Amino acid sequence: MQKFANPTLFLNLANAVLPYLIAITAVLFTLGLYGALVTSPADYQQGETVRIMYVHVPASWIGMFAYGFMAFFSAVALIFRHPLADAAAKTAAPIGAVFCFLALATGSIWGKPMWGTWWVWDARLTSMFILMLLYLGYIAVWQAIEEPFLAAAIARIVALVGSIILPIIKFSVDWWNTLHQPASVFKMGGPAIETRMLAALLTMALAYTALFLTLHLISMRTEIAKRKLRQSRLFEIRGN
Amino acid sequence: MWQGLVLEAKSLACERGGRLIFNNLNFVVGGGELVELRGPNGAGKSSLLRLIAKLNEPAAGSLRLSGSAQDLATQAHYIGHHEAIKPALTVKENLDFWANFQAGAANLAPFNLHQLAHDEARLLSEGQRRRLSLSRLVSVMRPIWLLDEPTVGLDQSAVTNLRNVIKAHLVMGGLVIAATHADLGWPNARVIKLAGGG
Amino acid sequence: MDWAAHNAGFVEAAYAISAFCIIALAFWIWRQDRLTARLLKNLKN
Amino acid sequence: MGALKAILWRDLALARQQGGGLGAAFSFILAVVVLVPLAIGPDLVLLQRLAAGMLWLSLLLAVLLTAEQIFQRDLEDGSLELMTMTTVPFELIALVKAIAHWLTVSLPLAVIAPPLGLLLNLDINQLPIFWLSIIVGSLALSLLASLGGAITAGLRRGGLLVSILVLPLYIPVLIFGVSATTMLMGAQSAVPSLLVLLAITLLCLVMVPLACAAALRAYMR
Repeated sequence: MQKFANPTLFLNLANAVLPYLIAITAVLFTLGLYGALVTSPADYQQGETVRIMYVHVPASWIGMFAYGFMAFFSAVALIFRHPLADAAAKTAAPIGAVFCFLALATGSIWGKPMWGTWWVWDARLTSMFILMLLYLGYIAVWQAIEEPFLAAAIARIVALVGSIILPIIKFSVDWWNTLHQPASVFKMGGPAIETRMLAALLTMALAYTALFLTLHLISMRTEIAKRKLRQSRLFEIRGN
Repeated sequence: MWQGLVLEAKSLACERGGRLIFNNLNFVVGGGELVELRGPNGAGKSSLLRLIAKLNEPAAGSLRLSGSAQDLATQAHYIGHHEAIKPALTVKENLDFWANFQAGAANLAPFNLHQLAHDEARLLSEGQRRRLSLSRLVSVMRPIWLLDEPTVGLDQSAVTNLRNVIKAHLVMGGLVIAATHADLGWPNARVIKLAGGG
Repeated sequence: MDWAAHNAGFVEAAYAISAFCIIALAFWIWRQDRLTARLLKNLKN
Repeated sequence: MGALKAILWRDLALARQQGGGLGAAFSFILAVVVLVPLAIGPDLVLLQRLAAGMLWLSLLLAVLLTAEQIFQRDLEDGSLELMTMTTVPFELIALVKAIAHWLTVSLPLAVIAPPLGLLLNLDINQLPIFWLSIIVGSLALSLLASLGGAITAGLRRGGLLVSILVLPLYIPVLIFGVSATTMLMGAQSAVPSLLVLLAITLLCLVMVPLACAAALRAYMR
C-alpha cells in the first residue's frame, strides 16, 4: 500500500487508466440504456413505469457502495496513516451524495404511479434518506474545519461511526416499517424479474459503477493537485 | 525525593500546521537542574514543552525519562497559557479538583492564595489566576515541571514565591524546564537556545 | 385504469433527472480538474 | 478511580452552579407539551396516540440543545489537555463526562417528562413502561449527544453540525423507545422493544467513548 504513498506514482497510474475507464463507462451505458429502454419488456402490471427501476436501483446501489467505499478508506487512513486514503474518502462523498439524491428522486417518481403519492415512508426510501443525512454530515465536517490534517482526523471518525450505525438504522427502520404496515405492499422490483430485465439492470449497475470509479479518479487527481497548491502557497507565505 | 532522574531528548523534531518548527534537538536534563528555554517568538519554546508533556507527537526523534517507572506524561506538570480554571467554582474547589484528580492535596499557602480560598475564581485578577494555576505544582508531587512563561502577570512577591518553590523542588531532585526571559534566581541555570525560523 | 395513459411521462422524468444530475456532476468534477491542473501548471513555470 | 470521581463531582458542582442547561432543556419540553395540543387540536384520542412520540421527540431535541457544552468549555480552558496527563485512560474520562451530562440534564428530564404526558392524555397504565423506556433511552441520548459534542468541540460554530451529525444516530433510539409504549396500545408486549433499546444503550456505552476520545485527541493535537 505504501507504494501509492507518493502521489506521482498514483497520478501516472490514474492518467494511464483514465481513458480506458471512460471508454468502458461509455460502452456500458449505451448497452445498458439500449437494454433498459428497448429490449427489456414492459411489466405486465406496471407497464412502462418499471423502466424507472433501471435508473433507481443502480443509483441506490452506488449510494450505498460509495458510503462503504468511504468507510473502508477512512479505516485504511486510521490504521495505516495513509495520506491518499483520506483523499479517497473525501472525494467519494460528494459523488455518493449525488447518487443517493438520485435514488431518492427516481424512487419518489416511481412511487407516484404505484402508490399515488410522491413520498411514502417505505423502509428502503427512508433508509436512503437517512444515508443522505450521513453524507451531508460527513461533507459538512470537511467544510467546517479549515486545517486539512484536523479535518481528515475528524472526518475519519464520522465516516466510521456512520458505517457502524448504518446497519442498526437499517434494522430499526425495517422493523419500524413492518410495525406500521403501509396500506398496499408493492414490491419495488416487481414480482418476478425476467432475464432480459435482469440483464439490463446488471448492465446499468455496472455502468453506474464504472461511472463512479471514473469520476472518483478524476476527483482524486484534483484533490492531489489542490494539496500541492496549498503546500506551495504555504511555502510562499513563510518563505522558508 | 527523586533520585537519578534523567530526561533525554535525541534528534527531536517538531512540526505544527505542516511547518517544521525545529529539528535534531538533543539535550540531557538531570534531577536538580533548571533549564531556561530562550529564543524568539515562534521558535518552538511552547511546542517543545508540549512535546515533553506528551500533548503533541514529535515529528522525529525520541524523548526518554529514565530513573522513574511511570510514563513521562504522568510525571510532569505542564503550566501553559490556558489556566484550566473554572470561573464558577471557588479558588479552593478549583485546586481541590486537580488535587483529587492527580492524587495530591490542595496547598494554597506557597502562593498565598489561602485568604481567597472561598472566593469564586471569576473574581480573580490575571496575576491571581496565574498563581492559582501555579499552585498545582505544590499540590501534586511530580518531578518534572514544564513552565511556559510562568512569571507573566506575576507581581514581585509572587515571583519570589515562585523562586522559593522552584528552589525547594530542585533541592529535592526534581527538574524544571521553563520558557522564560525572566531570571528565575537559580545560579547555575542552563540555557537552551532555540534558533527559530529553522 | 389504463396504466400506460395514466402514468405517461414518469419514465421520461426519471431518466431526465438522472441524466441531468450525472452530467452536472461530471461537468463540475471535470471543471474542477481542469482548473486545478491549470493553476498547478502556471505555478511550475 | 479517584480521578473519575473528581471529574464527576466537579461537573455536578458546575451544573448546580450554572444550571448546566437543565433549565433551558426543561423549558423546551414544557413548550412542546403545551404547544402540541394547541397546534394539533384538543382531540384526546389523537393526542393519546401522539403522546409518547411527542415526549420522546421533545426530550431528544432538548438533550441535543445541550450537546455542544459537554466538552467545549473544558477543551477551551485547557483542562481537557491536562486530563490526558494521568494514568486514567482518556476514554474513561470522556465516558464520565457523558454520564455527568446524563445525570445533570437527560435523567432529570426523563424523570419529569412522563407526568407531563398526562397533559397529552397519556394512558395511566402506559406510564410505567413509558417511564422505564425513557429513562433507559435518556442514557443513550446523552452518550450520542456527547459524541456530537466531541466531534464539534473545537469548532466555533458547531451548532448546525451537531444536529446534522447526531440526528441519524438518534433514530434507532427513537424508534425503539417510542414503540415500547405504542406496542402496549396494541395490546402487544413492550418487552422486545425495551430489550433492543437496552442493547442500543449498552452499545453506545462501549463505542461512544472510543469515538469521543479519538475526536478530542485530534483537536488537542
